[in-house]
Amino acid sequence: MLTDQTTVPSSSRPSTQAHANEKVPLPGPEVLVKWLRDMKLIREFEVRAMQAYQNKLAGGFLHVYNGQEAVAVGCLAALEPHDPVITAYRDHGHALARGLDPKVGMAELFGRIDGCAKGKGGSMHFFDAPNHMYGGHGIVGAQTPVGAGLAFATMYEDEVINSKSNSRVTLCFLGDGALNQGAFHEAANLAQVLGLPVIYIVENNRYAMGTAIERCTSSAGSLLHKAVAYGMDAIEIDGMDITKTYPAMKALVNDIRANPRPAFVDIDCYRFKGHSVSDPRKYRTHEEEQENEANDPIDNLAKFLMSSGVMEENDVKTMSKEIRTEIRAAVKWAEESPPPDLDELYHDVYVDKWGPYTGTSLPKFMDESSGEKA
Amino acid sequence: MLTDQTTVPSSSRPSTQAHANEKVPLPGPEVLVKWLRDMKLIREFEVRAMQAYQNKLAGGFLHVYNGQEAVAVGCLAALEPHDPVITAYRDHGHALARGLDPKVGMAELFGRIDGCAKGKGGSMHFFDAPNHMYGGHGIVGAQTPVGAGLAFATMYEDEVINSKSNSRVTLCFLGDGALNQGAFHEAANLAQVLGLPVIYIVENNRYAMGTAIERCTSSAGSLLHKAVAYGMDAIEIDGMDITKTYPAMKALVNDIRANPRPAFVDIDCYRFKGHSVSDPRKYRTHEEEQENEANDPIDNLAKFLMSSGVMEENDVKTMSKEIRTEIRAAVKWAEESPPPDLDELYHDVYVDKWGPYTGTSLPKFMDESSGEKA
Amino acid sequence: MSRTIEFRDALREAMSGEMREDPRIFLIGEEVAQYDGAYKVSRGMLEEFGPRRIIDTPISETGFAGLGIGAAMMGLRPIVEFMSWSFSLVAADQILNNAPKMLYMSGGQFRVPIVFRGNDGAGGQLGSTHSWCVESLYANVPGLKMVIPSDPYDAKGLLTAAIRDPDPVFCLESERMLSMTGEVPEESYELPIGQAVIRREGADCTIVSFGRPVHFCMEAAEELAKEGIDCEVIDGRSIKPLDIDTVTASVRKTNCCVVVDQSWSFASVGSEVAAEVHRYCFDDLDNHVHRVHSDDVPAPYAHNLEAEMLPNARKICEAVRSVTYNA
Amino acid sequence: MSRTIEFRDALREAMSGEMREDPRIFLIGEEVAQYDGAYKVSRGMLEEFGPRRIIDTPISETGFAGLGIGAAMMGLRPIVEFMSWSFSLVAADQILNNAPKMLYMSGGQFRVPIVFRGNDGAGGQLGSTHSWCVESLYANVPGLKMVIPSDPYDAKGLLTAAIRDPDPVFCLESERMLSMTGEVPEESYELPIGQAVIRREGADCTIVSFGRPVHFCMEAAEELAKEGIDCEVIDGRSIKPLDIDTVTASVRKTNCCVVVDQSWSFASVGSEVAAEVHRYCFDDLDNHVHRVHSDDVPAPYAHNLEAEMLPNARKICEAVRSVTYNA
Ligand SMILES: Cc1ncc(C[n+]2csc(CCOP(=O)(O)OP(=O)(O)O)c2C)c(N)n1
Ligand SMILES: Cc1ncc(C[n+]2csc(CCOP(=O)(O)OP(=O)(O)O)c2C)c(N)n1
Ligand SMILES: [Mg+2]
Ligand SMILES: [Mg+2]
Repeated sequence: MLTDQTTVPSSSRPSTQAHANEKVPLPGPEVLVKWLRDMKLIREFEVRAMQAYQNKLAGGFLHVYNGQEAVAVGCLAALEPHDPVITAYRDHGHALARGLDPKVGMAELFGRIDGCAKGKGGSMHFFDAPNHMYGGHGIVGAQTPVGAGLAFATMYEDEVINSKSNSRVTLCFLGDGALNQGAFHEAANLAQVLGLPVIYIVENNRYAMGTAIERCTSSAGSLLHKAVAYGMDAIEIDGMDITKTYPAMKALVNDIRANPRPAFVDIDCYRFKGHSVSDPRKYRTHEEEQENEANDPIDNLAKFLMSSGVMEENDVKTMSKEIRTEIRAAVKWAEESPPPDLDELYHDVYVDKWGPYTGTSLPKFMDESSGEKA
Repeated sequence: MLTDQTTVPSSSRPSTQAHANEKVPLPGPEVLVKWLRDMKLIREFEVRAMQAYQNKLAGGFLHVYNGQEAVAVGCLAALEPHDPVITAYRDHGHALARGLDPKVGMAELFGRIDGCAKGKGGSMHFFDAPNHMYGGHGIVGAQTPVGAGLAFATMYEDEVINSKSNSRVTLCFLGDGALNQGAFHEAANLAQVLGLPVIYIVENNRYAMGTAIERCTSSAGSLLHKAVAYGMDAIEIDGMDITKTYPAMKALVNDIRANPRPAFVDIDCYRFKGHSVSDPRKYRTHEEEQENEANDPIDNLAKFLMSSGVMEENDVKTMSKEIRTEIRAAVKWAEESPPPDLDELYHDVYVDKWGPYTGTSLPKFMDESSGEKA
Repeated sequence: MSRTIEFRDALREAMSGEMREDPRIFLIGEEVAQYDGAYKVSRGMLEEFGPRRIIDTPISETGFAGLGIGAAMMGLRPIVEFMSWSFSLVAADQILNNAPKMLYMSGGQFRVPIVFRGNDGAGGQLGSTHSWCVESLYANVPGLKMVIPSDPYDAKGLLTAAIRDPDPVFCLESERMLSMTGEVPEESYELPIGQAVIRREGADCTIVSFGRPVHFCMEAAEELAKEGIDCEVIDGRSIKPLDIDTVTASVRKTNCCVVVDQSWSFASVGSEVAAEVHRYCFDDLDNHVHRVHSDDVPAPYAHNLEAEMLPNARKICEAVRSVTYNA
Repeated sequence: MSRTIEFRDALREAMSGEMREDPRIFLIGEEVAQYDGAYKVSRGMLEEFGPRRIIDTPISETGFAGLGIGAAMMGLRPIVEFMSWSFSLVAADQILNNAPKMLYMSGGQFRVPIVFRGNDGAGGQLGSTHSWCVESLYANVPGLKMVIPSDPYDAKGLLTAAIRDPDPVFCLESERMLSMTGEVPEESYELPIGQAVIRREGADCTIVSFGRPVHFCMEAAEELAKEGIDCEVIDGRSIKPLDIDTVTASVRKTNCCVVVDQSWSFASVGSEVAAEVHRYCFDDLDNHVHRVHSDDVPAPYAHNLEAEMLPNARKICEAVRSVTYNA
């Protein structure tokens, strides 16, 4: 008769693992130092963002990235500047790692006109076209088909329009909880059927809001089976030690760029803070949190750099100071940025100005020259 | 570096197979003869339905089951009468095998008041409460979460309300194309997380409309990986030879009844006719069709019964004649059944009568005693 | 005996009260059990009813909405919580195609006595994906009923009625009102689905609204009273069926009507009310029905833009002044 | 040079014509390539444009609608075919949350120039799951545009405009009209989105409709002419933006208005038109605007029930007689 054990050994892991890595060396010291700086900057940005949130400078939901910084920094370091990136609502880290100016991000959190989305998007919806950052998406899983579309477009532009060979790789980040949205499965199958160069990176921080992954995501021991279901290449990566994250991601990105097809990454990490600022975290023990906080990706890299003599303790302190100053300046700059003009309500609904809806007449398209459209 | 081969050998099949069967014997000759009768009845029902459709007696879409009869008859033979069954729009075979009176089914196709849904459902929406047949669903994949709900209810009634142990197993049929709807994946994960006694039976007839399975459904060699992704037990079953279909299904149903949990079946079959009556079938060769028609599940069982001396060629002929007479009578009966009274429009919208919408007043709830509701 | 409790507690009392009486009722949704509900609506229910009846789910709205529908077809009485109605769009096919049509498609064989409930409307700078008012989107569909309580008393009474109803009922709550307090009887009671209530009597202008904006209408009415405009404020309580009779009776008295609907204007509950009031009261009206809606734009994040987009007392006052101008 | 072709051919000419001019345009959907389209709308396009631009998909509406949106954000111009709009409900989040709001949420950074198209409305005894009129459901949402051609000429002109438009456009076609023939110019042309057309001039009553029911209105107008009632028939062509000005100008002349909308009545395009006509023409109207809709029930399968449920010339005549009765 059938039994779970005989069928799917709960320890089983598809044979994917072994072949994962072309050995990619770590980059030179200056790059490693920049990574440390990038991670510290994300951390500091969000610490200040949480303060601002408490002080009602920012509103809505605030989901911070503390503990997962090595994922965004390590993965995006494996990209070329023109590679598209898309993620969910826990997006500050990705946007900053991708090159968003912290003060512009802070202004977005404050709902100011100088924000990366003119204050219209907010924390969950960071968009940054110049850095090929395609959001910032609030609906769980909804970015995964869109991510397939970004990859489709890179391939289509290169191969169909410019008839050269594919040059870009798309990274689509999602949470472990998003694996339970149908959208992801439709996207994964489509990506495989169409052979799209998109890497689905599951930031497996072990919780979907208050629900531990074991309680909501069934799988035969390994999440990699979710990809094997589509015949998709899949690997596991350590997301808490960027010296492991980067080489594995870089090898994968190189491979996908050379042989366009989708891939799946189960990247192990931990969310230090609550799901959002309002989360009391009753669903996990203090011990568990301390244990994981002891494995802070920022400290890990700092220790590595000091032990390998690249930095002195003092250099790290100085770096922290500089960053604190930079972010404090960003907060000040954001506070001084004005809120959007009320007229902004009616811009960007459509490419042409729309509205306003006055309650006594339907909205209409308006000329930018303020008169109604001919 | 990663390559498809190294990662997921295209021939790979999860270790599920081996352990599939408690050896279930075939039932006695009278049951086998009944199976033959049931399959022939389904075939004859649909042959006449197609004629009626050409003669405009039936409308809408007509999806026939020719070639897949052993699946419905073989799988449902493994059930107890009170086990719930649900399927997609290619549903005549399931409904009839479950016990629906052919003349009532025919009346539904003709849109008559004596139909199993009062003529309101049509071919795609066969419902039959007395036989625990929960439809007949037109939206691809949409029945799969509902199927999980049926299993949830059986378990909840038995265990929570009546505090006895679970007694029922739910069968939820779907097409191979439905594997690409997110709904199925959400349902599968939920069923596994909640341990629901539902068996998802993929009627793998190798085509979704005009699209061959290789063109639209990616998987690492075997569809069973779709289930392994959820740690779900999964087996492959031959759906063209009922003497193989039944024992395998019966063993699985027994196991699931004893140890409530979901399971997945990839059942191999072939759709002899087009997707619907209007399909020219340009997407496959005549040779392919002939080859498969040579493996007709009805002939297979007839041959088996004759070779094993249970039936003579003449018995089979007689049976066919009887069935032809029965179905001809069903057509006549259905033709004589009146179309629904126009007042039926406003029944079953809500439990209380609703409407009519007269264009000069909003619909309202009405008393069955025809006046408006107090 | 009644006492003052929060809106969220009133919702819980409705669910817990009915669950004690009827073992067929269960609650399913994201974070409803161990987390006590993302907004603490189900606080304590896991302890009382246990994990078989208070069920946490994966983030699979299509999955658990459909599961609820199947369970309801078998005679159970599921309460399905959407953390927000904004997340119900991924389950649109199940809630709009299956739940409200199963009875009809099956020729009356399978009832779907299910409640879908959760937060509807702007929650406060949640941005465009998280601020849906689904009433105008979903109320178009026959086979479903829709209630939208505006205070704790109605929350308990309407949700109780929804749970006891044999048809699918959508219950639209508001994150912004969950902490609002009010007098609520301890014992259970039902408010009939499809019946509006007059919140304030008045002679000069009828203001019709649903859910949270009812409070803006009351504010506006106070303001306008000072100007000598005496408003009658009607809380629809239900959107489908719509109690048009209570509205038209009032309009025949006041000869003026303003409808306040927090959803977008186009093909909305507000346009329905306006169209129907004109139909029934064409000869009674001194002026066309005026409408107040959210601006016809996606919900912005910025505090000032969101505030400007939503209906408020100021906009309602302007509409009432305008509709009563030459009355 | 224009000649007589079918509605489906007109749709294909719009797509093929634009695809020849603009390599960024591609067509994606179920059975659009090798099968020539479930309804043969894309017949021959695979041969002309090849499998990189005419793309068959799995049955994954959320997947390929979302894929189209991502591609559009990168500057491509996808045409996404839904075999039927009835199957778009499973993709509701992508088409209502992502496509129409991306430009706004990104503060103007990412345009989504995409066309979603497919069959809308009753196809003929397809039953409740397959007979959706989505116009009233979806038109509520800002950020999208919606066109609904009623003949081959409009089909080519409106779809061409939709493909060239920088915003998301929903194009609602009708299976029942695909074989309808009409005069269509060979060269490509655009019909402006948001502009209605007067199909028949008349002095006594304005009839406004959209899509297939426009033909029932014309029938009714002929019938009514015999009775001496001279109807002006307006084909909206677009639902969003709605060309209310053409309608109100006509009503100021006729002083009577009937709106014919094939979708359900509640919170519908019909209620929007009625509400707006009352707003702008309150003093011109001799009677309240009458509405003709599908009955407020799920679409039944039985031939006689479906025929009774849908709008038709008989119902339109009754409405016009009633609205003009004491005019
Ligand atoms: C469709 C949908 N359902 C529910 C939510 C509410 N919600 C927001 S985040 C979240 C948990 C997501 O967990 P995970 O995917 O693991 O991402 P993480 O928060 O851990 O980064 C939920 C349930 C939503 N935004 N969208
Ligand atoms: C969501 C949705 N998309 C598309 C359709 C149209 N459609 C009906 S059946 C079908 C093919 C289904 O193939 P499969 O699941 O293999 O079932 P089979 O027809 O082979 O029994 C399609 C695309 C639909 N009914 N629902
Ligand atoms: Mg997580
Ligand atoms: Mg198939």
